[in-house]
Amino acid sequence: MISLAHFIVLGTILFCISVAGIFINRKNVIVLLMAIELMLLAVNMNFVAFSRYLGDPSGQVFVFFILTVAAAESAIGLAILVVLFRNRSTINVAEIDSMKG
Amino acid sequence: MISLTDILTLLPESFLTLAICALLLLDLFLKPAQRSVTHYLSIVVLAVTGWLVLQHFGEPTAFGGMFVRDGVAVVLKVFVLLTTALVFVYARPYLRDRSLFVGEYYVLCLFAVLGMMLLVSAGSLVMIYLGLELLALSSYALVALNRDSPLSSEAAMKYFVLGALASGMLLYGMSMIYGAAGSLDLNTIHAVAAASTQRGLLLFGVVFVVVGIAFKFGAAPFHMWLPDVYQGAPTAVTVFIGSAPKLAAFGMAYRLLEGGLDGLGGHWQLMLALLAVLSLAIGNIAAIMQSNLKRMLAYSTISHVGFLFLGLVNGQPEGYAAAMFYAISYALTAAAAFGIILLLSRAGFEAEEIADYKGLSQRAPWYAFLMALIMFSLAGVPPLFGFFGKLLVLKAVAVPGTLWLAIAGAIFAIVGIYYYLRIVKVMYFDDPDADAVPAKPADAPMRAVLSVNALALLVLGLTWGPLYGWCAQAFGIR
Amino acid sequence: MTQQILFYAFAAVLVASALAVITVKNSVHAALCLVLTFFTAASIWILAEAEFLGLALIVVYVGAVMVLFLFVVMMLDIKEEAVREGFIRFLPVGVVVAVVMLAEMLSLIGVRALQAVPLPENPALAAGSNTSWLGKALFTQFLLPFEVAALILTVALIAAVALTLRKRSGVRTQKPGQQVLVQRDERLRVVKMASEAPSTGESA
Amino acid sequence: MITPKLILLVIALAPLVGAIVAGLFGRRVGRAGAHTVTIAGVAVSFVLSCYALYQLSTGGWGVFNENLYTWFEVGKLSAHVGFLVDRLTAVMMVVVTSVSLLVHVYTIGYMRDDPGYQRFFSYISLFTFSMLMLVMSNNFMQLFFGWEAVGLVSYLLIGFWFKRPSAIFANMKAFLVNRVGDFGFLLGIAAVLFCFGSLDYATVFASADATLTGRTLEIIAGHPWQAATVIGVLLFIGAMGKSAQVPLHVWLPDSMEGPTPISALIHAATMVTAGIFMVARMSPLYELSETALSFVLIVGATTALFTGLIGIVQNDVKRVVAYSTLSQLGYMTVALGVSAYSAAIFHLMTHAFFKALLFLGAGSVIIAMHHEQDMRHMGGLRKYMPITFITGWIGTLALTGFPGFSGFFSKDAIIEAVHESHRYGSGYAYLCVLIGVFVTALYSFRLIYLTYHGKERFVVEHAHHDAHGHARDAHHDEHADEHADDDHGHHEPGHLEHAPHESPWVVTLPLILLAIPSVVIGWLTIGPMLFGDFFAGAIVVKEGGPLAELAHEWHGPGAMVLHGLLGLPFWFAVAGFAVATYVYLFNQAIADRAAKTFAPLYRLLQNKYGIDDLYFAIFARGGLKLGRGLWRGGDVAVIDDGIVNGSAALVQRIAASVRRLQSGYLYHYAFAMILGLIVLLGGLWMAAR
Amino acid sequence: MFANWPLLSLLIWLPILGAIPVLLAGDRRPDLARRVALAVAAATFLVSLAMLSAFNHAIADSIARGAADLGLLKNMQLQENLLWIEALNVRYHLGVDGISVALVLLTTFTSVLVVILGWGSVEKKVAQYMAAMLVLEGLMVGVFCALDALLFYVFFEGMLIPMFILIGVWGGARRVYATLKFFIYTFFGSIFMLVGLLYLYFKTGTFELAELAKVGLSAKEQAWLFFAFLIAFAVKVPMWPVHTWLPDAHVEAPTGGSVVLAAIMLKIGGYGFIRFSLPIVPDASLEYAWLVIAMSLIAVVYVGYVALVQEDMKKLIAYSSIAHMGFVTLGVFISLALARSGNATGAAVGIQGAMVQMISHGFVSGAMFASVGVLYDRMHTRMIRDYGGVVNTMPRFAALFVLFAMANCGLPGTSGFVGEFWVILAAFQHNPLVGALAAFTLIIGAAYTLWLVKRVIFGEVANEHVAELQDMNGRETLVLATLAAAVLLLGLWPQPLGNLMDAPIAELVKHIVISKGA
Repeated sequence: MISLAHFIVLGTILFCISVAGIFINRKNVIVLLMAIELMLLAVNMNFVAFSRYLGDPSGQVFVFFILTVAAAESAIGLAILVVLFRNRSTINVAEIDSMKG
Repeated sequence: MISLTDILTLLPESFLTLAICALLLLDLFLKPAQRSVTHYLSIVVLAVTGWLVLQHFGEPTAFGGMFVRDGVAVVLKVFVLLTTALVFVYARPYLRDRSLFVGEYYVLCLFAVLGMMLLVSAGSLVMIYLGLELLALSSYALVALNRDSPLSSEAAMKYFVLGALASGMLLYGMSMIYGAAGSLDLNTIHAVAAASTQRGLLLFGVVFVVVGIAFKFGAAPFHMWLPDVYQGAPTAVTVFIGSAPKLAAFGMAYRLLEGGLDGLGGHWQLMLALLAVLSLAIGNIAAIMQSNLKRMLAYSTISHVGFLFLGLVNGQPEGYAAAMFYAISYALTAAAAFGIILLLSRAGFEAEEIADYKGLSQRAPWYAFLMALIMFSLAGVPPLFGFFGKLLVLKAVAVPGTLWLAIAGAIFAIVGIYYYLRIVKVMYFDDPDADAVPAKPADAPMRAVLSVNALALLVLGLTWGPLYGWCAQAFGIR
Repeated sequence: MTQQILFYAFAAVLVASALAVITVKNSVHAALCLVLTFFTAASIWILAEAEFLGLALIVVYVGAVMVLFLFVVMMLDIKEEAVREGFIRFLPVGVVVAVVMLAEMLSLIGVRALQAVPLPENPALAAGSNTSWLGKALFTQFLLPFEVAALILTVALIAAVALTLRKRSGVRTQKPGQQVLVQRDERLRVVKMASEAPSTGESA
Repeated sequence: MITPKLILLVIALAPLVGAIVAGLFGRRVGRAGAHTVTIAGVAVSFVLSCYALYQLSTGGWGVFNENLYTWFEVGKLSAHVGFLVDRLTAVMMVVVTSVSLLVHVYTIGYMRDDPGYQRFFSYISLFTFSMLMLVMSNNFMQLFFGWEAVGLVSYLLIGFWFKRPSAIFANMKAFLVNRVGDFGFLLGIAAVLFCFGSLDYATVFASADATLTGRTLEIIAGHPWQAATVIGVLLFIGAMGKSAQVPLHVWLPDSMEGPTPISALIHAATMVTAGIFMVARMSPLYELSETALSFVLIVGATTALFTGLIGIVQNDVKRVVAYSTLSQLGYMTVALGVSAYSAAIFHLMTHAFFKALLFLGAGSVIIAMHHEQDMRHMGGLRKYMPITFITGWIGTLALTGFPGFSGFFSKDAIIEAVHESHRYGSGYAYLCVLIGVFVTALYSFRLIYLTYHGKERFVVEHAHHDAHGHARDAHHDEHADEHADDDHGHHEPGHLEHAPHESPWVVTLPLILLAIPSVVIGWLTIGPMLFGDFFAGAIVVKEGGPLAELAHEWHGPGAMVLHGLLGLPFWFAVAGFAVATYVYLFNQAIADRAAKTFAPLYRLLQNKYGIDDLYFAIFARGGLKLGRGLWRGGDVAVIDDGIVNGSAALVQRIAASVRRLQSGYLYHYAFAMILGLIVLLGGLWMAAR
Repeated sequence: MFANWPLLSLLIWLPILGAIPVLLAGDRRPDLARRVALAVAAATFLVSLAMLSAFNHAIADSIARGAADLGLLKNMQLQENLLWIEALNVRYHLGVDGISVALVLLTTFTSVLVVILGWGSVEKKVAQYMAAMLVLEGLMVGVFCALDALLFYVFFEGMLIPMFILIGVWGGARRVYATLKFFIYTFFGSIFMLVGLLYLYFKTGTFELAELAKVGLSAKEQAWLFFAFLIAFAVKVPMWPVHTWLPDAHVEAPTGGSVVLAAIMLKIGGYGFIRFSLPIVPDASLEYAWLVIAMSLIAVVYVGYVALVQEDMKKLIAYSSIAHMGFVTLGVFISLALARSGNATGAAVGIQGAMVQMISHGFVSGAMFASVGVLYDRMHTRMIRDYGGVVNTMPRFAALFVLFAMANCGLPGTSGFVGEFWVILAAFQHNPLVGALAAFTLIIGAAYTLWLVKRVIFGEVANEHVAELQDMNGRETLVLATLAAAVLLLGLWPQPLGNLMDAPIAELVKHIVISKGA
């Protein structure tokens, strides 16, 4: 049988992979955004599992909203990225440090 | 099921939504020269919304508990709207000078306001998330609004990535809480949290929720976005994201921590205490070294968040009331502070370096005086408004058990006073540079409103009783 | 049993592709790996009888969002060598952080306790299907969030347009409307010029 | 209604009125106005003082003890301003006002052309007032009040010629050294208050026996000291300052920087005797402590001898007199130390007259010598200024105790009293006072010879001025004043612009008037004052004391004179006289040879035993060094640079490093967030376990 | 006739609101601004005189509304008791007893003189200067009248703002360092007091001083509170070792600022000890009295030596201020010890001495700083070595300066003597050694003061600048002569002042005898 734990552990692993991704990617913003997508996937995994476990639809509804918002977020994020690229001709995070201290 | 009362209860938000859509459409047909119509209409919209908020139509809750309209929500909304109106007044000359005077600014701000209103009224995790995202997405866009500025887009990118990361963490926490409580409804969660003996999952979720809250506030170590965003964003946007969202963040924290997770007070209070001390330390210490005023104010924000957290740490109605009072006082003061920067800036001159303020008292004595009031208020010197915020939060922790927090707050207040005084020093004690940009004749409404705003810091300092009474009442104290 | 095998298979692919997302050098490859991740995740959800979300994930994410990602990646044309610098250096840190976090999280969640609980009967069956089960909730209990989600999409729309749509002032393009409206007087201007008078010293 | 109170008030206030008028309205009333009003004030005081003394002596009045107004009152404790006037006080009042009056008159001549004329009169009248307040006080607070007030005026007067560096150094020194004494004095008063709970003489004296007997104070834990001793010694430290007893004597010679009239009035006749008066006044307390009295005795004896010795090697005419004053004050103190309080007062009185006479005479000489004070440039003045010369001799005879002169009676009484005493230290004291007699005679006659006799050791350069040209000279004298000490005047030392001549009558009249009591006062008053019960009630002596024993052998002044001719002191004086006469009148080379032979001793005396230098090194330079050390080391280095600015710098340094954390790199920001999350999770994990 | 007027509010708000017309007069019309300021200050002084007259005849609590049992503060008169912040039960509660009256009078009196002094010495931004002075005056009066701890704190801290500006704008070369140091030092001190007060609020639910004095506190609580108060007031006094802001602030402040700082502001520290430390935490105060006494003695001796070597006149006087204020703290804490050992009279003597010392120091140090200001206005230097022989060219000034110097070294007949005398007497009763160390001021105080006088006033004319000095003008003479009169009057007849303060001090002594351990 697949237990709740399977999903939760899977979600946790995904979460940690995404964190590690944020960590080791020091250049490319897009990969950072992808890592965040992974994190959201982990969250969604949890919600689906709990929803299923609890027999309550609201968890899955939440996932629905998360997907919606994530799409909107991506749109804005990528728009920002485009603007940034236009201004700086790079999206290399290591080169974007004009504000610090 | 939806009923008319649900709609009535949401009347302010509904009105605001419709008004935004109307403005969005109207703006399309306006020539750039007629943009003031959008400006004034936006302010009218805010005013009407505010009026509607105060009317208390409908029921305390709507949509099956999704939406809560209690005293806290009303107070926060009123001040969100008020602050935003101030922001609009302050921002106009700045926007006009920089060809940023576009309808999108108003629409996005108003969407953010809507998000804040929903956030502070949220009765469910879903609503918190959506309100937060409405606010956040609008803010990201606003920061990047000046498309030709490398700094703006850099700030927006940082804000966005970190914001997304933070909401990912928040969501993760929410999923855990959902799993433990079996519901997204905050009341249910409250009941479960209070009763449950198996708190493992809940506690686990709390950590992530606290992180989410801390990010929204900009509490250390989740504060890193804040200085860059404050500095990089156009000042007209900084004034917005630097003021009203703190109220919303308080609302969010209150809903989540008090409304949902009260039963776990002991745990999140300790976390907030740590974050508070860290924020106080980092905010105050890092601010000392800044030469950019906006950045300095950003660090000062971090330290103020530390103070605000002291109120939350208390975990009692008095503490929440103090924190809310603090948030209100901070929002008003920050709006005025950035307002001064806006007032003095002009096309090609941002007035955001501290050195730009040299000898301001000789060039523009009245503005210098107002700025001095603001700085003393931020520093927490009586009888200015800011002091009483500090007083109340310190009072909240000056009880056995958390006395160390009060002492820590006191110590960092001393460290902090230095950089506020530095502004006063620069304005009053230094002589202006020979090539200092003279203060321009500001537009009259802005000057008037800014004067009222800054003087209010003094007046409210002497008569803060009713305001605090209102806050206290919202939390059911007497 | 089949379910379990399938779950493990999908999970393995999921984790592997997720790892690939964060480790491959090429952004396009990363995006494609992400697509794979989403696919397997959708499969796992369907395995958990959350069919609607599984499909939505593929349709919304893979169909829209990931395409957007790919589009941007290609548009910005990022040089991959530069982007991967320092990867090895930070890998150990990343691994340590991830492992520490994983350990903390797993021990805090109390996996053991949860392992004992098998998933119950699918409640959606009572409502007919997962979709209608969700649909009912969405349009009754979650109507307000649903509306707010709509607003969020609006904001995203406005924001994306506001940020990326630009009328370039320096670019010369044809404006047919204005061309049509042109008047005779505007086409030709008669300029009267005074004759050169070298004697006037001022012009020199 | 003329009551004693009114009379006493007038006595005290008349000089004050004069002082205020001359001081504040000096320019308006003019020179004549200033001296008229002050002299009138002091004269009134003098006359009324005599009246008061008469009334008290004849029993017309009882002892007057009344408060005038409440100065301050706290709880049970109150401090008043009030008068206690008995015979002791009255004698002092007469002495003070009489000398003061004469000095006032003398000043008209001495300060004739000084620009600070009115100021000077104001000061000396103010001094008279202060001194009267001191002696008339009926409580310790007011005593201290007057004590300090006379110190202030002394300060102002020593520094009267404020342009002279030496003068303004001397006045500061005087004030500070006096302050050291006052330090003890104030503590003494505090101790009195502590023990008695009151500051009023009457209360304190009435219960002195009952309160102090057996009472101890533990100033240092574990060392109980007799309360009476503590009080006595502390109060006497005040007297040591004011009456210039060793080791607090160093200020008095320097105080000669002041104009001569005040040297006579303040630094010889009255103020310096305040300490003597005070101890006599406190006799009920002192009688309770043998230890304190022994202390007094030894200090007095030391002063009497060793300061006198210094007088021998001085060349400045005023300084010789000043050292003689020190020595005589030592005699008075010795008298106090052997419980012969009335002898001390008696000597105080006689000394006031003859010492004032000597000082004023010296002043007269100085005027004549155009403010030349060095005796080595004098000589043979007797033919130029006969009155000064004669009165000078009278004063000297009185000082050296020539039988019949006033000084004889008082000094002899003291020496006898010491002889009779069995107190610890009296043997040493007897030795000191005896040798002191010799020393006194030696320097006194040395002064007389060097000044008035022998060859003229000055040169008159421009003798074209007529005899009445003094006014113009005095005009020049102003300059001379400024440089008198460093010999950089507009003329060489010993070079005079015109011949010396006798001083005007306002100068000589006081000399004459002072010469009279210098001769006769002893004869007239020794009986009642020393051996009668004149001071009964005012001075308390336990079980008789040495004077009581002397009284048995006393058969009137005449007998005493005859007896004196056979006494040891007389022969000591004669020896001194003989040596002085031989050396300074006939064979001055011996003096120089002696100085060479006993060079170390001579230098020791010249250096005043090195005490001044020692003090300067320890207290002045050492104090400055200490202050600088505390300032630079403590305030600046440790507190300011270390703690205050140091913590500011520390914050700055932390700020700089915190700033570096904000690197601007997105991944660092994300890293911080994740780290925060991990820490919070870790904390929870720790808590959960 | 004034007893029913809200005199205290008037005293506080008249100068503060009076600053507005002064500001409106503007810096371009300095004379108008000066005149308006003088009028306001004079009016305030008149009101304070009215207060004095009303004080003697007033029926206590005549306009107090809802005044409860004031306990320790039952001598308070002319009370005004309004609710300020209802939710927190913070009250706008004013009232004066003899101690306050004396200090309020000192404040209003000094303020008039300071305004007059500002006539000549301030040239730039006159209106702002005068306005700052008036605001400062109002706030200082407020401190002395507040019976609610929070109200007290608001005034206490609010004062920093005008003073900060005064030193920073009109100060000398290192004004920025000095004023920042001043502000941060003082803020540092007071913020801990705030925490203490909030803790007390937690215990009692009120900020009423009278209530705080009644509440029982455990030894540990008292100790914490004691140190919170100590640090606040010690900085203000200032006591060694937290005194180093004062010399800098004084040196850099304009003359008027120095005068106010020395004459009034420092008193707030002493006042605080009497109003807060002693009544609220008597046991801890007693327990740690040795510490305060030691710090006071160090102030007297150590700081005395430091004063001796100063080369800057203002710095010297500033250090002497520290030494003199040492007597205030000494007197207060000695009294506590004496009171507990049953010596009520001694205790009263000590506190009276401390109070008189405060008032006297107000006159004397104010006068000293004003005198230095007179010189500074002419020579634009404060260095002692730049002077010498001033008496030759400024005899009137010199006379007054010597008088103030004498008062500074505690000569009987001047006000400087009275307080020191009582405190030394009390100290001796506590411990003769303490008395001896305190009495050391007789020597060291005289040393630094007279050495200053010697180097500045006496001697030959030191240089051509001194030779060109003009004696004081009428305005300066008026100010200094008034101060001189005050110094002498207080020295010769301090009893009226004593009468004024007798009752509250007796009450205080009665109160602190009772241990309040809970």
